[in-house]
Amino acid sequence: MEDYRMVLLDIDYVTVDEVPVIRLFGKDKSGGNEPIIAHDRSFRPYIYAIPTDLDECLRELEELELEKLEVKEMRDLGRPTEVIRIEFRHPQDVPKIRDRIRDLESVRDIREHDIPFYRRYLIDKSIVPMEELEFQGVEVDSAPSVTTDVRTVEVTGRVQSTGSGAHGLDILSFDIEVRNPHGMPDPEKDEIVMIGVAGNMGYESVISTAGDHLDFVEVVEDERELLERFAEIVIDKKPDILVGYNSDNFDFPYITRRAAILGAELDLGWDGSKIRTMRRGFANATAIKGTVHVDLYPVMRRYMNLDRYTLERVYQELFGEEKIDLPGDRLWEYWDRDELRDELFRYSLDDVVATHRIAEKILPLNLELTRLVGQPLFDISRMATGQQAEWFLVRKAYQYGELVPNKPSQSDFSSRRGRRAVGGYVKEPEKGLHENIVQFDFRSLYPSIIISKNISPDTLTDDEESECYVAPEYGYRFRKSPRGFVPSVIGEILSERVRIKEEMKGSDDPMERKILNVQQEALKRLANTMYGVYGYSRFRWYSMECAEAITAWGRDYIKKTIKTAEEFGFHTVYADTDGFYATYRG
Amino acid sequence: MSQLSKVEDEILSQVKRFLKHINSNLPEGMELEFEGFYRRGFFVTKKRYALIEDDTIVAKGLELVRRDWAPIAKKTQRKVLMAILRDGSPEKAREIIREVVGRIRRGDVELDDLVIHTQITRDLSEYKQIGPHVIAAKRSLEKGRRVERGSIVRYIIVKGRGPISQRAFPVEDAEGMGYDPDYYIENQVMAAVSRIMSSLGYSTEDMNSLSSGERQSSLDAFF
Amino acid sequence: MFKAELNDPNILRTSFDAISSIVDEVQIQLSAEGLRLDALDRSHITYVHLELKAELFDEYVCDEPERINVDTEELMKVLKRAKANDRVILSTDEGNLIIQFEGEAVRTFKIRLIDIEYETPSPPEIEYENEFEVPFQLLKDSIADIDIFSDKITFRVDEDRFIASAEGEFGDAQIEYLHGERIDKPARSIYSLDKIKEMLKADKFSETAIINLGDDMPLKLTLKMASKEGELSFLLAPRIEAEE
Amino acid sequence: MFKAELNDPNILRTSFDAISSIVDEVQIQLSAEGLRLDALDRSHITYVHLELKAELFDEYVCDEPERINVDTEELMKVLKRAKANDRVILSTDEGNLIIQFEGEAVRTFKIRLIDIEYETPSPPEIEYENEFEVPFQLLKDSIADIDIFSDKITFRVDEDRFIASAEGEFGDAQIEYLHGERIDKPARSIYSLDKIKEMLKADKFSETAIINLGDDMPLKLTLKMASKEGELSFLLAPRIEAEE
Amino acid sequence: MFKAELNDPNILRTSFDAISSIVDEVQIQLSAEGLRLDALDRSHITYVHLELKAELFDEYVCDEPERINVDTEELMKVLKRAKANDRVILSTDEGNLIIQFEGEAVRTFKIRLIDIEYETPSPPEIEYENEFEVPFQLLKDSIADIDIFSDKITFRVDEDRFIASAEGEFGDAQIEYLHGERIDKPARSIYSLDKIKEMLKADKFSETAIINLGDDMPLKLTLKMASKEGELSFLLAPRIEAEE
Ligand SMILES: [Mg+2]
Ligand SMILES: [Mg+2]
Repeated sequence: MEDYRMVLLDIDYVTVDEVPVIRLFGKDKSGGNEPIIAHDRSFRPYIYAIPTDLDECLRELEELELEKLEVKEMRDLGRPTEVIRIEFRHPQDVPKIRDRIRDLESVRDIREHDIPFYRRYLIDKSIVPMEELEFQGVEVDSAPSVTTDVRTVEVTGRVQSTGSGAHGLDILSFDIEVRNPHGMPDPEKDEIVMIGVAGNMGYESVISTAGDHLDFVEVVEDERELLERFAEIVIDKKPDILVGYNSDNFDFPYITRRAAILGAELDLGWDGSKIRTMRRGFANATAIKGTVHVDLYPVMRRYMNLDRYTLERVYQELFGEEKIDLPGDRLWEYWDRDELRDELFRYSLDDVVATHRIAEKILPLNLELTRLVGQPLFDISRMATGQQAEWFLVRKAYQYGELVPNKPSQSDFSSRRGRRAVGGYVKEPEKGLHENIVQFDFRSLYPSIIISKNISPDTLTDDEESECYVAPEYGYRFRKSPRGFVPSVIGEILSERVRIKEEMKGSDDPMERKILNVQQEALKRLANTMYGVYGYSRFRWYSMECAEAITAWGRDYIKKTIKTAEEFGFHTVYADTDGFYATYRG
Repeated sequence: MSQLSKVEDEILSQVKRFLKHINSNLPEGMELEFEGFYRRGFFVTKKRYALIEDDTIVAKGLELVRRDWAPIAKKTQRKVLMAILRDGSPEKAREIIREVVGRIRRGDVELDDLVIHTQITRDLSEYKQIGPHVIAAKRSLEKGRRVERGSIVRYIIVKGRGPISQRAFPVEDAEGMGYDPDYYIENQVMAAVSRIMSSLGYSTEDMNSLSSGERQSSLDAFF
Repeated sequence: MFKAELNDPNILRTSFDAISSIVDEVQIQLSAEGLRLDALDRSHITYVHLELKAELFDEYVCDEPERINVDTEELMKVLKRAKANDRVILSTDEGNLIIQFEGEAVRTFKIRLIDIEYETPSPPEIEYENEFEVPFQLLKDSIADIDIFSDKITFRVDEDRFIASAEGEFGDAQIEYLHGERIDKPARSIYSLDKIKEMLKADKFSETAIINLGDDMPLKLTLKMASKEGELSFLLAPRIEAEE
Repeated sequence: MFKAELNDPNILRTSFDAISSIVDEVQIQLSAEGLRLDALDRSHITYVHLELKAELFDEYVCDEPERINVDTEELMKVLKRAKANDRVILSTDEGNLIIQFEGEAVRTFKIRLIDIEYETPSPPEIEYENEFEVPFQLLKDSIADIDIFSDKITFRVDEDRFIASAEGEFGDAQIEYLHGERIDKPARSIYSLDKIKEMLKADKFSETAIINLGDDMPLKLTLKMASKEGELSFLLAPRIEAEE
Repeated sequence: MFKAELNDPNILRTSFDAISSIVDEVQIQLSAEGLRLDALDRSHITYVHLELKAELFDEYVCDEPERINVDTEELMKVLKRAKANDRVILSTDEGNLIIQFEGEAVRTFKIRLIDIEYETPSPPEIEYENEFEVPFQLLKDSIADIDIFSDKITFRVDEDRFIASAEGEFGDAQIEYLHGERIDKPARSIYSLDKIKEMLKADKFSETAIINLGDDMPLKLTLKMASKEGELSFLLAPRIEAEE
């Protein structure tokens, strides 16, 4: 029995002897940066049933031979509710049995039945990826397929967070170049001629079958060896984060297919597993066990507002300089002509160096969101902001003892989509030249409306007797007390942000200030996302009434403020949602 | 200057009074903040405006900087904005435009003020869209100058018939060639200032008369 | 206290239709003698003067002079709501111009007055050597004729004829009218077509327009009510041709 | 088998002009008694009811009840093609509503019926304490008057007057009409101007509108044909003001 | 030297209204016999022929044949400026077509002639087996009827009836007219609705249209002046349905 510490990089589960085993992939950053896979066999999946008749429900559930039943007191949209916590033996049992449970006469509804097992673990244990964990465990022999430098530990005690965030993570970027003389690259016939790799681990190289006169080129015999050398580098370096640009939809699927054709082994996972590409909606997602693969392309689409998202365009926007560009449809000519090939090598290296620079700039915020939302970086980097906000609320609901609403049904989703809340107030600007202009802005208008008016689905009421805040224009009523779930959560976020900003002011350490600044930036993004979620059609806490009330109050506040400003001699010449410009007329 | 400060002080103290009043009535956590004081400004539409703070111009959505503008366009725009925002005189802005247009028409502008700079970011043979900078770069190559990816091409548009692209010449070769007044007036100077002027109530026709050299008089001369 | 009543709202409507396309805001001076307005457009190209005498109104009370600043666009929106047989009543209260139409129903509109510093322009002192009258409709037709080829119009007057003309890229247009008046000195000047269109919206004010013209001088257009109780006039700055 | 003939197509046109701006699709119930329609707009703000009795038609045959679902926009396109002297004949076949206009030529239009599940809304049960009549055109004029300043309208009725009013940023408008009816309890409510405009497209149905009004209650507007053979009515939900 | 005078400008206007929506530029042949024009639209779907005999004009002089090429859009702009009682005078000078309207004022317009190579199209030789007459207005109404459901129109003629019809996604339309003429061989063909709309702008030329129709053959539409002094005719290529 030993104490272990490691930064949690990734998480999944496997089945061993019919038992689900949570696997925690991490590195001992305090020690020698050793990779560790920790196994936790103590966790079981569960869902909640809301009974119409508690005793009858317990009786009916007994007959289903479930692992364990437990009556709990929870809240459903604020209302105290007795629920039955139903534990299963294995995560795969949940989808098989939940419909039978839902259909029982004595069951009104089931909840939290579609939360992936590994996410459930992170939520219930209150641990978050990219933070340091500590636990007691016993080191065991690794399975034969596990790479030799990885230690396997069986968790025996409680897994908890030390509260220390990870810094100085190892990042490696990669990019492939394909020789495709006939249109779009086709992995069935167009070979990969180069793979570039670069990172903050003192490594910048292009692996290829040619170019031995160039000092940054590592020459290999053929394409198969090229692929195996790339795999070797990843396994050997074991970066915490492997980044590509459009690598989910292009580089990794292409590599995988070429490797299959050539018979090359690409067992990049810590456990010896292969690269695995999954469908996620309309996109792909490529996972490597233990190494977090981040595709920067979707991250940049979310982060920036540009006309195009080519690597060149993004790089120019971030760093204000141009990088080397070659026409994609004619790269093969550069490869085929000796006098042009060196330029292709420089271009390939430039691609991975640029990708790495982008990663260094943009990943800190994503790491901070990872810690806040509490889901793996692999997932966070592929989530829309609304999804991030939703998983944040799921985590908070667990802490508050609040049942998580189900996702909308298909018909609910369809009917919701047609509706849109009216936006903020805009006063079209007065044309012409104005003198002595003052600019006023509300600080966090919408979040503070949610908090001060207690806008939440659980506080929304038809009860005329309750003491309520009543929304302008629509007349929706929100109980003044108790504090609603979402207002409470937003209040926490804003308070935490204020605390961090105070801490920044009091710190003399530039590195600490930088870290704190990223933290407050992440909180700001989360808070800004939070007020819009009521209007997202797929959102579990969707409420058109709440969304409409927020903007209605927003319009009301700014209009009243403009009117009051007139009394003080300020004439508004232009207003937009949460701010206005006014001239002083005495 | 002291008169200006006095006005500003009065306004800022009224701002303080107003904010104190309004914030005392807002819910906790909500706050109306003072974001800035500007001597002058104009708004075109939402998200499109220009303001001046001391001698610094704050502009949004007005396309104030485009990399393919010649110095004469940038300078004229800057002067126009200053006339409007610092001096408070749209009329002075019109005079600036009229004066610049007149100098361009008379051939009275130095070549340095007419040079357009553009960076070449790929092989010349790979450009699908053959813009003026590509034509000028090719002409430079033909003269034996080195032009490669990353090079800055400096060219002017000369007089003549045909598309603008075909009249792009490297500035090194343009000595003695006459520049095209219509191009520099319409595509450079007027393009740089017309949106600003229209936001102040000047119509397209007013701007056309400025660029044509024909002048719409005002009644001021008759008062 | 100000109150003015009128059986025919058209006079107000036709006047302000022209005025609102020239200026966004006007100051109207109310006095015992009547209602008066002088305004200069933003670019100082067009000047407009309106005078409606107290005698024009069926009932007129103005026991102390008053100046009100009105948004012309808002005013026009209200005046357009008048019906043919409505009686219109104008008055003011603290902060509003009140317009009431009495017909089948009583319809009351309040237009917010604008609180601005307003310096009333004085009309420029211009001596003209000639003056002639043309049918208003002929003037409107000439503008529409020239509009198909050009955005500027040349006005000429000689001893016999008033001529409006223009030359464009695709064609030319010319309108000749025998004015039958004494013209001592021929004159010629060029004007913006759009600016003249704005002035000519006042087509119910009078059936004829009095024109004063001089070489490269502002155009003066005057509309007088047959009853002499109202006058609407405009000055339009010329366009000066470039030196070649 | 269903067949209905009418000498005057205007009744159909004016009814469906209003209905089509409120709902995209309607179910029309055809029976021996006549033609009936109840519909609720998508946002559940406006309810519309139409009844055209068999007696209204010159010839009417409906030997078994039928429900047809029609796209109102397509129906309006056809009805707009009627000429003043056309005789209009309505019938159905498998999958179509057939409209025929007989005049100088015979013009036949077939509109595809819609195959949807349609739950006919029931009118809400509302008790009103007062009812009064106003000229339809006055109502239309009031809407246009208020439109220049506001997007909502306040209706009030007291023992003497019906008042429509609004206050906007740039001005106010108010229309007063002496209704000459007995009103037991004054009432006041606010409505969306756009929604009322939709209802008032039915201006050839009747020269007067019957209004039921209650404090913060839906507006009920009823148009009855002089012959009693048809009725078109609307319910419009009020806008609720926030407590200050 | 060419000069033509006409008391009624409407003939010119209605002719060129149709022509200008079909072709951008036309060549007009001026000769002692009169004015003639043949044009084929850019996509070679519609052919138009206009003939205005010298006798149509009150005064007509053309002492040597001349061909002028005119932009139809510019010509229409000028013709639209004619007033009901204007006398219109056409002439040419070096580079311009001159149109003068004499009324209360003399209004002179010069339209720049176009300097282009122009090959006058010859009308295709087509034999038709049948011919019938329909009121022009009925044709226009049919187009508007079919427009609500379709962008193509089927014309059929049999021994008794002329039928215009179309089937669309949302409905069908059919117009039947008893023509009362001898038809030897029934015919059917489909045409583009937009193209027919262009032709039917010439609605003041004649009250009736003569139609020649054949199976999948071009539609021939002829408008003859009652006085026989002018003729405007069109040929429209059919739409050929794909083999099923
Ligand atoms: Mg790539
Ligand atoms: Mg690349």
